[in-house]
Amino acid sequence: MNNIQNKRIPDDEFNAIREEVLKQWPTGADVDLNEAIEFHKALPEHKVFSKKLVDAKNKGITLIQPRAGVALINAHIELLTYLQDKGEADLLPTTIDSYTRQNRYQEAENGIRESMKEGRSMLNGFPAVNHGVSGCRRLIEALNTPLQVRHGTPDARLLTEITYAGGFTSYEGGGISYNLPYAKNVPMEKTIRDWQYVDRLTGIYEEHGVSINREPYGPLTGTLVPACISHAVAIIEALLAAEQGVKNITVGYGQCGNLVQDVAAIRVLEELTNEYLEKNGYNDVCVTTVFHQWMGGFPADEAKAFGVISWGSATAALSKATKVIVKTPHEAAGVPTMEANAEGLRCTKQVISMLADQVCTASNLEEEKEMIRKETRCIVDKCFELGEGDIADGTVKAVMSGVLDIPFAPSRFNAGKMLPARDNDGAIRILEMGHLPFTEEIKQFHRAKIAERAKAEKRSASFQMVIDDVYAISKGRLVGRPRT
Amino acid sequence: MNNIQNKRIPDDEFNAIREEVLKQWPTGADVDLNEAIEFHKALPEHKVFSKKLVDAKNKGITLIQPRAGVALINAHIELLTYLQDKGEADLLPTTIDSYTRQNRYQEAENGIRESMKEGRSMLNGFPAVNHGVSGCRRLIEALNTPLQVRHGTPDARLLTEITYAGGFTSYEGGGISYNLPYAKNVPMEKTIRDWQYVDRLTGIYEEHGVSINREPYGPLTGTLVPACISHAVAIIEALLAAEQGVKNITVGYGQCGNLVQDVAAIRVLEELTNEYLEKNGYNDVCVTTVFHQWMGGFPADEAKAFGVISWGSATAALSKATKVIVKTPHEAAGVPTMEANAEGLRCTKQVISMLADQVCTASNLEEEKEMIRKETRCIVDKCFELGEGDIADGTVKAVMSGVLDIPFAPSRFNAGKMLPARDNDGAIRILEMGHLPFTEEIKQFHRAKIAERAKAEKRSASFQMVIDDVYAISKGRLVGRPRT
Amino acid sequence: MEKKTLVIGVIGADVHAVGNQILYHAFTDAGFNVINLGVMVSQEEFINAAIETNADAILVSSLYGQGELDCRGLREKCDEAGLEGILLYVGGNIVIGKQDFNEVEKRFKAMGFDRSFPPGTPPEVDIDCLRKDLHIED
Amino acid sequence: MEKKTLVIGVIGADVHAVGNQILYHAFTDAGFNVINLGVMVSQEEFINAAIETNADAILVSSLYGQGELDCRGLREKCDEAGLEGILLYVGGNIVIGKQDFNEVEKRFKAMGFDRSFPPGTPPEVDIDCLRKDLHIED
Ligand code: B12
Ligand code: B12
Repeated sequence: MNNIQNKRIPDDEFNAIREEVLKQWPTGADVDLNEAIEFHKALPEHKVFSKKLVDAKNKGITLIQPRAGVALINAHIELLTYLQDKGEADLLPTTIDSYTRQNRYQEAENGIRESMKEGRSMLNGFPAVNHGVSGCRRLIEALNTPLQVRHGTPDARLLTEITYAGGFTSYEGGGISYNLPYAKNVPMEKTIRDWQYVDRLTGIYEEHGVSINREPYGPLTGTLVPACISHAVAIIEALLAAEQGVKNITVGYGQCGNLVQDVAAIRVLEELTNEYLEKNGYNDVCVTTVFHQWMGGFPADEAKAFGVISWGSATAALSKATKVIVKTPHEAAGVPTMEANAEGLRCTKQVISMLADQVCTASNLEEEKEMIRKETRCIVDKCFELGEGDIADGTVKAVMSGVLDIPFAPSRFNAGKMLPARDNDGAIRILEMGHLPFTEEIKQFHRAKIAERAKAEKRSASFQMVIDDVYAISKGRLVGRPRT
Repeated sequence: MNNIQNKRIPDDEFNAIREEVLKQWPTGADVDLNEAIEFHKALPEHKVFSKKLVDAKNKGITLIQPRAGVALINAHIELLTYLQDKGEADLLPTTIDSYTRQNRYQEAENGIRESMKEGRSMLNGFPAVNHGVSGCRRLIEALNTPLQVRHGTPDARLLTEITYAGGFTSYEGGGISYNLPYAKNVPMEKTIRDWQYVDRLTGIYEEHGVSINREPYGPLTGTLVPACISHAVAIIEALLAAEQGVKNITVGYGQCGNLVQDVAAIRVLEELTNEYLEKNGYNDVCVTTVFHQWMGGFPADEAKAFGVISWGSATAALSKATKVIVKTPHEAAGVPTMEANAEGLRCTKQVISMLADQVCTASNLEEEKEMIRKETRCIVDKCFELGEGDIADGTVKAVMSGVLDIPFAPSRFNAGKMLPARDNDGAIRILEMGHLPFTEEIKQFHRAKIAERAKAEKRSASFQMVIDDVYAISKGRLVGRPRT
Repeated sequence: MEKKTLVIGVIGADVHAVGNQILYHAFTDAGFNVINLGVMVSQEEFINAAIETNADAILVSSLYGQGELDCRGLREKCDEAGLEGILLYVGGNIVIGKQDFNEVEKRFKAMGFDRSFPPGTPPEVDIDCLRKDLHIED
Repeated sequence: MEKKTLVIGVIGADVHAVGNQILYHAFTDAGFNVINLGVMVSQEEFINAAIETNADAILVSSLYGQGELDCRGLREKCDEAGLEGILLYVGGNIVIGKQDFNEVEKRFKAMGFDRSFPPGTPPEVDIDCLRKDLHIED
């Protein structure tokens, strides 16, 4: 059975599902759509994510945003206030805990209780469903900065209902990006359908004059993901969202570390997303970009971590991304203290501001852009082809056949046949093509790049190269050279 | 009287001065040139600065070096050992205290005594003259990394004698760069002559098979110094050194903050230094480069300081400088603890290594290089002209007439007529030409660049712009935009 | 000599797959027989796999911070299932935030783990400990 | 109202000229009569200039870390020279290293400085204090 389609969910169908969704946990009963829309309309402009993004896009500046979430409401408010005031954050998150992400609300409840008992957060995020609409509103009221929900939830329908009604004005995730990197056993049809619900709900708010920002999750597994893969996912999720009526979309990409490749990636990401949206008849979507500082393993040393954070900031500024998601000097160790989190932000702010007036124009930039364009088009067009014109259906088939293949993804539905590795300049290339639908020209390009590195390192290309690259940044390098 | 010439000091004249110099402080009596040469020859390769630099140059890598110095020998050894082992420093310094720099050895002695009494360093550096040859040797013996003397001393003759005999293998400074930014009342003839002595002594070691590295001090006042000014100084000091027999020279430049300008500057610096050396018949000098992380005012916040440090590291790596001098997160506050110093180093190491395999090829790089070439040639050639072919004599006249003019220099011999300011992309340009011997074309270029910024900021170009630029980085920006 | 059998996996609702895949590779290379349960593994799955394969050790990974909740009771359940004394390791980022690891180690020791490993421990270290605890000669 | 006169300069063997030039500019702009002695100023030079110009305050800068040694005895010398009670400020990076500024302030208070200013104090703050201490109305 594979009867999924990229079609707007009809109202009656949506309402029927909605009734079930709101019953998944008692707090669902408090969601009142009309009242929520009024609440959003009454929000001052500086608390609205989409407005701040559009403004930044127009001014050509890069906003900064942390990740953060703890179990209890007061502690979470304290944390976010600190990041806003002492971290100079332009945008705020609310990271959701891992039980909520798996819809294990009972365990989340348990975590809340344990956290109260132990006097420290025993959850790795904010259990928004358990805290309910009124809990969320307390956050919105306490802060002077727009808030976004950041998570990793395959079935996020109830979470969306509650956080939207709670006043959040931006929402991360998507049917591919919050499945393959974040789940093990969830079929693609299911997450695409559940995320169509999220997008449709966003569309309903939009139709009532409340523009909530939606952000497909760019970095996927954060581990050596080639731009063409995450770009394909971002574009597809943008198309799926637009079909449900979403009008404000931020597409994302996780830093690879090679400056030219990263700048090329962000520029092409915005360009191609617009191109595919328009080609498919979605002409009134505002597209912005988000650059994620290095998402793979970090060095344990904090001074070195600052180096990694800064290089991500520099690249974000030079790529002119609309916003950058910031790491902290505690990254390798664990969830950061609020002080460490604010340090990552301030370090980022300094670099971003120093580079605000500079542009990157490398001689091979156009070449790199063209390569990412071609690769991404190969994948997205193949997805359309597999779905006989329907991108939802095509995506399910593409994942199944390894046309869309995410390195190191935990999902058993992911092919895992493609293997990435860095080339001799540190750009991420593809060592093992798997079933990527590339032209012979593209394949040759990748093989040549990897061969060049293998030659320089006097070894043959193998999985050992991939392992060395996985560890490299945490050990202080970009390219995982053979140990000597 | 202006009878200085760029001519090798004759042996008898040198020896006569030498006798006087060694009498300036009792520790001078312990200097024995022949014994010192034997000591140097017995040093293992990994303790020799010039060898490590040549090796790095051949490999195309960038070495990292801190600044550090405290009053007492044991504490200084502890400090340097920490920077070597925990800071991963490739090269080590010994920063000399400010009394010694002014030849006030009695006050330095006093500072040593006070430091012992208070149990903390009351001097801002290591008083090498007072500690004498044996004190220096204790450092060389204790460490496994080459050591350099870093200071800011107009008359450094005794300091050189003692530290060379003490086993130091590299020496910073020069007759212009250690006068104008570091003194108030010392005539240029005097420092050029005193530094000819230093260079001649270096030449004598060289003739005996001991190659000591000499490094003209690149950043000058560290405050908005245009590349053409510091390049002219570096080239002239390289020529003066080469005439006295120096064969291993590192020319330096302080980061301005605009990536393209900084990369252009380092590349042109090496190229032009070689060009002028060869044109003047010095064909066997090995030239390497040093990039100084931002030398002006730093942000007080440590996280922001890490951002500034990292951006300097990134630029150093992309410019392929042979070494980079590292700042610390304590920069704005005071002399760093050894921990903070090591943090700056590790942060730098991470960024340098991540970028080791990348190159910068901006579209306007060649343009920027050509501009720096032209400007620098205007100045250096004018110096030759003023000296009727003699660069020593010409330099004295050039300073007097404002042809060589260093912004914010404390010396009363410095013209101080030239005013630098940033353009709209953050590159350092010239707002007030003073008596710089530029062609009309170059002047036009600068005026246009400044006018572009003035227009963008809706204000006219004035000293206020310079002040805003002086503060900018410490306040989290590169360009000092008008406060709003 | 006979190969020793290890059961490895990432406990709870944790999906961090990279370290797990690399550990599988490293332990296999080092000559162990490795049963890899992947991510999102429950205590029951660990125990059943260990019984079925007659394993010598269970190596629990937890990266996402909620490991302290997820690991409670595992030793007791092992005992109940007849796996008395089986070697139990835990590693990764096993608690939330940057905590003093001596303290953390004590808490996990009290929960019955023979050894716990701080963030970023390289596979060589794990393998050395396994060799020692399982009395494997070189 | 008559302009108040300030003597400013950088004490000791210190050559940090940038802040000094900017302070000169800022104090002049703010309506003071400023005698700028530049860098490398001895205690005697400060005192002589203050006597000659009948100054209302001496503002000592020290950036290079050795200020604590350089400033010792300045108040006493002022008293001896007949400048009893003259307003004495010190600012910049007046000690070596990052130290608790409350402690530092106490040490300089004990040395007779009316106020001391931590690293990076903006001129606006200095000017406010001067206005207050010299009883200047807006
Ligand atoms: C990549 C990454 C992700 C990817 C994972 C992709 C995937 N599916 O695999 C994505 C982006 C999806 C992700 C998601 C999340 N992550 Co994450 N993630 C990381 C990151 C950056 C690197 C992990 C990694 O791959 N390292 C490389 C591998 C090779 O090393 P390793 O995993 O540490 O494993 C090695 C050793 O630890 C050891 N080891 C591991 N297990 C065991 C067991 C034994 C017995 C032994 C002996 C040794 C051992 O050997 C391994 C091989 O060398 C880390 C931080 C870091 N380390 O820099 C954070 C980190 C683990 N993540 C964290 C968190 C909180 C999350 C999220 C909850 C929040 C979020 N950001 O969305 C979700 C969790 C989702 C879920 N339900 O699990 C936290 C955990 C916090 C804590 N413990 O206090 C970390 C530490 C980041 C942080 N500082 O906040 N993450
Ligand atoms: C530029 C600079 C230099 C330049 C100076 C060029 C020149 N001739 O002017 C160079 C490179 C030559 C240099 C040399 C040295 N420097 Co220096 N330098 C700096 C740096 C980076 C910036 C200083 C600056 O210009 N700031 C901008 C101006 C506008 O601000 P400011 O000077 O702080 O002044 C403002 C305020 O402090 C205040 N203020 C100042 N004085 C007073 C007085 C009163 C009464 C009041 C109310 C206010 C006030 O108002 C000013 C205007 O806003 C600082 C560190 C930093 N701040 O980031 C180190 C720093 C001052 N230098 C330092 C040192 C040690 C040295 C050297 C000894 C060592 C070396 N590196 O070679 C030599 C000293 C030589 C000597 N004999 O003096 C240390 C001092 C350490 C300490 N106190 O513990 C610092 C703090 C760096 C560090 N962390 O190690 N330096």
